[in-house]
Amino acid sequence: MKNNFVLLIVSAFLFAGCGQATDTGDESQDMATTSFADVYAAAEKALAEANARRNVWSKTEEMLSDAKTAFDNGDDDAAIDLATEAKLQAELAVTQADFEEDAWRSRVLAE
Amino acid sequence: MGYRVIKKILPLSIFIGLTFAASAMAGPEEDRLAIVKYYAERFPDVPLQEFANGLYAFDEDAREQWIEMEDFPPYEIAIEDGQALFEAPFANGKSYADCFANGGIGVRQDYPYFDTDAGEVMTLELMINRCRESNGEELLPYQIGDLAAISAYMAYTSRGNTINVKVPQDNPAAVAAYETGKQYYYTRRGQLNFACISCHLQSAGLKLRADRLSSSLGHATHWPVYRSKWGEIGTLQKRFAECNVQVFSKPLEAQSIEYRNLEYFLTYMSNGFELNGPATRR
Amino acid sequence: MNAHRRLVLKGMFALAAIAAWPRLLLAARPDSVFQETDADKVIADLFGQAPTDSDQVMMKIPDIAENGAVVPVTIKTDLENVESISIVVVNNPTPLAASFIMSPRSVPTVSVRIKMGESSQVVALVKAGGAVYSTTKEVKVTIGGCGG
Amino acid sequence: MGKPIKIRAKVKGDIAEVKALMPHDMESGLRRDPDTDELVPAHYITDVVAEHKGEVVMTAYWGTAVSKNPYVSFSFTGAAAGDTIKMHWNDNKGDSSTTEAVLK
Repeated sequence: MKNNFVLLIVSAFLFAGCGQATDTGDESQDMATTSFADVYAAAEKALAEANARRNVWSKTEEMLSDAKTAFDNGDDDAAIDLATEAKLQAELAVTQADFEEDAWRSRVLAE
Repeated sequence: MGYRVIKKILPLSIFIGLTFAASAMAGPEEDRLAIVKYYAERFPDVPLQEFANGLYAFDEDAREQWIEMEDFPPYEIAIEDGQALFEAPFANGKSYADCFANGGIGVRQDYPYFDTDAGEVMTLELMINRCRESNGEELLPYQIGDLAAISAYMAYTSRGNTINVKVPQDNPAAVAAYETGKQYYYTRRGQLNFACISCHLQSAGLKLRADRLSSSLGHATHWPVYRSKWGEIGTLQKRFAECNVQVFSKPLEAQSIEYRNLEYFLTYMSNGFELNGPATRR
Repeated sequence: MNAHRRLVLKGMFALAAIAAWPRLLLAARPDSVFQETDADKVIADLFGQAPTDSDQVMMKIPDIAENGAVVPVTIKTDLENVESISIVVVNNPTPLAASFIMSPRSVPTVSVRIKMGESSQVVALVKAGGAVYSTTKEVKVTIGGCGG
Repeated sequence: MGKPIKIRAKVKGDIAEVKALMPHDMESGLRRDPDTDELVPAHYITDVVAEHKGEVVMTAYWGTAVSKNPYVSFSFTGAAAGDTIKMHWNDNKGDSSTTEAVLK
């Protein structure tokens, strides 16, 4: 469980660092059929959940607002890319909060 | 884009291990003693009260610079401003002295405390604003400025007093608030997946890039603080927010229930220490 | 009421003090040298002569500055007839940080806290008996003091 | 009017050691406002003068590289406890401050 979570976090970073990777393979087909509005709405939903859990990563909201700006400027690819990342971050934050619900206890210092 | 830079730091967050045995059920005093013991064993050459001086307990070069700052510290301006603000009467003729025990002089060691009627933890900064509110004055921002200056003056009048935060064991709500604060302290959060303990317990005394990390023990003794980085005096909860940002976690609101509970736990861990605020930090 | 009157009185004293201030001295600040961006030129313009390295100029400054915004410096000298003590931070945008003009009654020691934008050599310069002496130290800065 | 200077002055023998803290922003002109991202105009103390018994005992000329809320310490001879020291600064915007303190 612990290792899975770390992997999840690592993969998130890899994903965040390789935005261009979404241009190839299966994901590009997904992208083509996904509208910005859908991704944006999903990201907002995930973000609301993370906010409710009081665990939002600090760049997620900025990323989502950058997505909106990119969309308004007509840069749909960047907009979808950013909104997807924001959604993933928000989901990871929720996963992190879920995981930490019990995990923190294992770290408590005891005599 | 700025938010991609932090990938480089990630391995560290994984690298800092989860090394401590589980015992989340112990009471506040057991928790405190466990932390005291941990530091005493890990830093046998550091006298206990020295942990109140944060990173300067571990770093000789930084300590020398800090001592030079403390020789004529910039927070003296805040103490003076704070005293003037503290003593100035409200529009209704009353003053802060009417809101606090002992006229507000030398009382910081008793904060935060659990208010049984309200069912919440009350911090000194919160009570400063509650005092204003009950006297028909506008609320002040919690992180910097006038409220931090008033807090600095009140801390100054409390120097040398022993921190004495109480978690009444016969009050389940108080114990629960303490436990929630403790949970926050041990919970990993943010994009870097750090808990408070990642830096200030597990890595205390070590360097994170160029920064020497301070210890959990004695962390609540010296607030508010004039940080050179801020160029002004700020409250403990300003630092909480900054710590959150440093691990890429969105900060909570100052004086939110979570931060108050965190301050309750953290200050309890400093019980027995002498207050030495305000202080300067890098 | 009382406090207010005290404040007014204080203000009056302050005004009187300003009026009585010796204006002459203020005209002597080397304004153009403070704008100069090249450290060698700063020293040349300030003194019109090259400094001599001297262990009689003592400078206490950290090897690693905790924060470039606040770097404590103390300069002392055993030299006699000291006219001035100056601090030059070579890599700062404008290297001349401060010049202290000594009086016949001065003990030649000064402390001040300075800003350093990045790691740099810091030069302490003492003008004494018409000649210029210096000592130089390298200071590492991890948090710069100019931007943030 | 700038804020008063905080002065601490002690006499040992006939030497006075003076330490002073001057509340002042000391804006270098290179700092950007975090909200607007615009450069904050330079605003800094340009000169400091200390006077004892009608004589100037120290003059400091400063640039933008002196830290916020400047601290300075200096010493002079011919002092006795109970004497008055007067300190004064001017800044680049024409603001100034004068404070007197008693040597201890």
